[in-house]
Amino acid sequence: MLDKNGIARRIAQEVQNGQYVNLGIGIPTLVANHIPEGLDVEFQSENGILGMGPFPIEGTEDADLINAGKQTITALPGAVFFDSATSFAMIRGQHVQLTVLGAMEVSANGDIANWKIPGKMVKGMGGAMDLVASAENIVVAMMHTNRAGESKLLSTCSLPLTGVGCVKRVVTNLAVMDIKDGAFHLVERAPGVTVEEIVNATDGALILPDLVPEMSL
Amino acid sequence: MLDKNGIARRIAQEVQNGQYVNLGIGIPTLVANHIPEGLDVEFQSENGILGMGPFPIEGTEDADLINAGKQTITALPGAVFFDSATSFAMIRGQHVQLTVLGAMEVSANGDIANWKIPGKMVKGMGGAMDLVASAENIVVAMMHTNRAGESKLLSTCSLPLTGVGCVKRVVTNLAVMDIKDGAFHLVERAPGVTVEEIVNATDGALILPDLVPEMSL
Amino acid sequence: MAISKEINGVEEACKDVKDGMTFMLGGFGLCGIPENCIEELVRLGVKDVTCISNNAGVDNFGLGKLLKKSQIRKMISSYVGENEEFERQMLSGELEVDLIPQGSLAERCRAGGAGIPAFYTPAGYGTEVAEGKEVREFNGKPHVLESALTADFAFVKAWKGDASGNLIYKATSRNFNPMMAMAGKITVAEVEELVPLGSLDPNEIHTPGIFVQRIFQGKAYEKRIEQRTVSQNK
Amino acid sequence: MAISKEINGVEEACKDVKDGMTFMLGGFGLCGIPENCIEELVRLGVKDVTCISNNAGVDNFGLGKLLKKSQIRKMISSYVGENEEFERQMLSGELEVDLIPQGSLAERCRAGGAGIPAFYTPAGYGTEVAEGKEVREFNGKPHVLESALTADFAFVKAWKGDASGNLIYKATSRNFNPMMAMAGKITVAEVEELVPLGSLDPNEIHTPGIFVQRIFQGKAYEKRIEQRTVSQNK
Repeated sequence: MLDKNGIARRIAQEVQNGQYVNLGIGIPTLVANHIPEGLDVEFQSENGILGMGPFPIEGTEDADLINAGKQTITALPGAVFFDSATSFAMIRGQHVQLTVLGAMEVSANGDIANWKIPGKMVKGMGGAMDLVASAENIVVAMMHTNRAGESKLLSTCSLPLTGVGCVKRVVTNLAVMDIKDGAFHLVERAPGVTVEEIVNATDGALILPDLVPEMSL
Repeated sequence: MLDKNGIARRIAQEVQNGQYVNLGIGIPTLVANHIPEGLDVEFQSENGILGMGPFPIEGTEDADLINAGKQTITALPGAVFFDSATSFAMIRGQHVQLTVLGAMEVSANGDIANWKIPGKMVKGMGGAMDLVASAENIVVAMMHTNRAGESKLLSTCSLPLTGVGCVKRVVTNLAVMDIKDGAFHLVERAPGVTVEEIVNATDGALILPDLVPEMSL
Repeated sequence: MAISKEINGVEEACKDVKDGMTFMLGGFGLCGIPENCIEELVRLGVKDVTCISNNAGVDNFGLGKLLKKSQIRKMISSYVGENEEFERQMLSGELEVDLIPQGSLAERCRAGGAGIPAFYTPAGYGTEVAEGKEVREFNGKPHVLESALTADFAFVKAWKGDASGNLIYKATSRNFNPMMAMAGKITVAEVEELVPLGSLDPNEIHTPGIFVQRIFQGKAYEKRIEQRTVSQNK
Repeated sequence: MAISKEINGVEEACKDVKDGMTFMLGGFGLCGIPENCIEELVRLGVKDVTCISNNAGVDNFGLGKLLKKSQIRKMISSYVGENEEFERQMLSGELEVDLIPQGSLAERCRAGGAGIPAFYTPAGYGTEVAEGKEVREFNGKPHVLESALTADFAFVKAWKGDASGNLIYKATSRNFNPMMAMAGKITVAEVEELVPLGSLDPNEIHTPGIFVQRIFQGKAYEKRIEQRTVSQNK
């Protein structure tokens, strides 16, 4: 079973040379720490930076330089700042090639819910609705089940949607799943996790291949 | 009767303190030469400058610094350069308060034609269609009649339109006319020009006031 | 020759704000917010206002201050997750809230400033955000019709500015400020540094002065950091 | 870490252009046009192309060179008044021409790059430009629905650029270049000066490198002036 950093490490394998990548808040942010040396990748943060670098050395934080999670960051050589309209022009115009974001629920037809629990919690969608409606390549990073132990991979989302039919791949603490033809397709299992555990933790339709390789991390 | 510079001088009286002004090619360009000292006015050129100054001193021309008429220009202190989308955001968003442009025909209901003579001449509309569709305050600068001696102030335009019902005021070599309620309203006559001459040179419905003052230039 | 927008300070900048008006406020989180203008709006006690702002500040800073004094009737935002008082007012029904996708918010402000009354975007299709809105397919993909936003006042914060209202923002404090500057009937710019006319390079200006009606040099910027994150010194 | 777009030169930049493609070309008149790329398109003899460009060059320079060799099947422009060969080809029917308002052209390119399939504008309402297009009233004023433009290749010209594809334009040579850079499936940027990565101030960049796929330092810029106008030395 993977921890959050493990999920991030597995997702880092999805990143290809030459890609512009948008990482959401939470587990997705950790993906940046696991990009292999020598891979040319630039991180976009939708509040207005391309070429985002690591957190600043203590004492050099700049209140004017943050990411979409409101964390202080740095800018790498070749970085560029821009306004929010230009930022979403990049996203909506599909210039950002890979989007990684968290979710509360994902359905077997690729719907995603991650912004609202009616009557309980409403933080807002931020840029997530633009990201999922636009990106060609969306990877969801999340735990396979919620705190109550219920599956977050469902046949239909119960929470208000963020986007419809958009998620292509889900990486959880238990498995890598592809979504196509209205079903989850098990691709890999996390180290030490059995297919049975994954089946038990998945509510939506699940297609099992003959052989399910363990992730190599 | 006014010459082109006279028309420009009269139009300069329309310009108010604190206005952003777009001047078209031809007579309108000359208006800049007649703005009274002490009036704070900035000229916008739709190819991407605000704060346009006079032509450069010989030897200092810069091929990268032109106006919409492709003439070499200068930039005044406080000037700013921008792209064409931003330029037309200023125009379409009604941030430019006064537009002066030339015309081949103007009708008594405020239609204007200035971009095409079917089968004979097609230069294109450039920014004129955006300007006339957007500006609150449009002044047309033109000769009262064409080279064949025919009136350019008509009941209906015969040429393809640039915009409908948009022209508020016309300044010609003979007169200042306002357009409202489907008619030209004579406001002033050019020095030495009689009301009869203006009536004879105007094809569209023309309303005459009891007294027609001569322009003071 | 240049048109001057320079005024004496924040009191003159906000002198004619009125109850019930719609305001736009630049900033992302607490980054790039018009601190001086917000303080003045709190001091003036203007109420029943609609605020268009990506976020709603935190409990004791930024728009949170207006919220605490119940001056805001309606918020139009994309993300409000940092503010408990906000959540309380919203869930209790005291505060009307319109949550819209961040990219649509940015583009709707730009559209308002650019004279584009409406445009189509894929964002929000199939979600409650699209309810009651026209949906049309382009290139085989459904899109939602979104309308322009404008405001009685837009309050923006820049790094440098001149008397003409030309503005330059620093780093990611730019965010929503340029589009909101375009969309205000009256746009008030507060800047950290008001520089002499002609000292800004005309190639480097982010907001052309034509979009700004009032400008002044702000005071005592706190520039609070919401998530101070650091790397270990190597 | 930064993604490099640097290539060897104009030949590599244009190596995969094909007959029948759609090109966008930046520039206003002869100001800010991609001179090197135009020369290469002439040399390659690519034909039946559609060119989206505000103007069509002059008889012996800029796009006029492609026109003269009859390489262009269709022009999408706003103003073509400086070119006799253009007028001849258009009136004889050899050249298909789509003239559209300059602001709509700029916004349609931006929309193409920004994933906005269509938007409403007042420009052209009641004229032949609006024929066959949807008209809708907003705020009591009729608007025309205009669609996004994209291109197989966008050729843009900047003043300075870096290997990441970040671009800075000089003065009014910016014009259509930034929007076309956004709207090209492959965007080729030729620059007067290719500077080392990290030497451009990230606050001052006009076109973020994400919009650019290929960049090279151009050669032998003529930068012709169409209307050399001067003031008398005082």
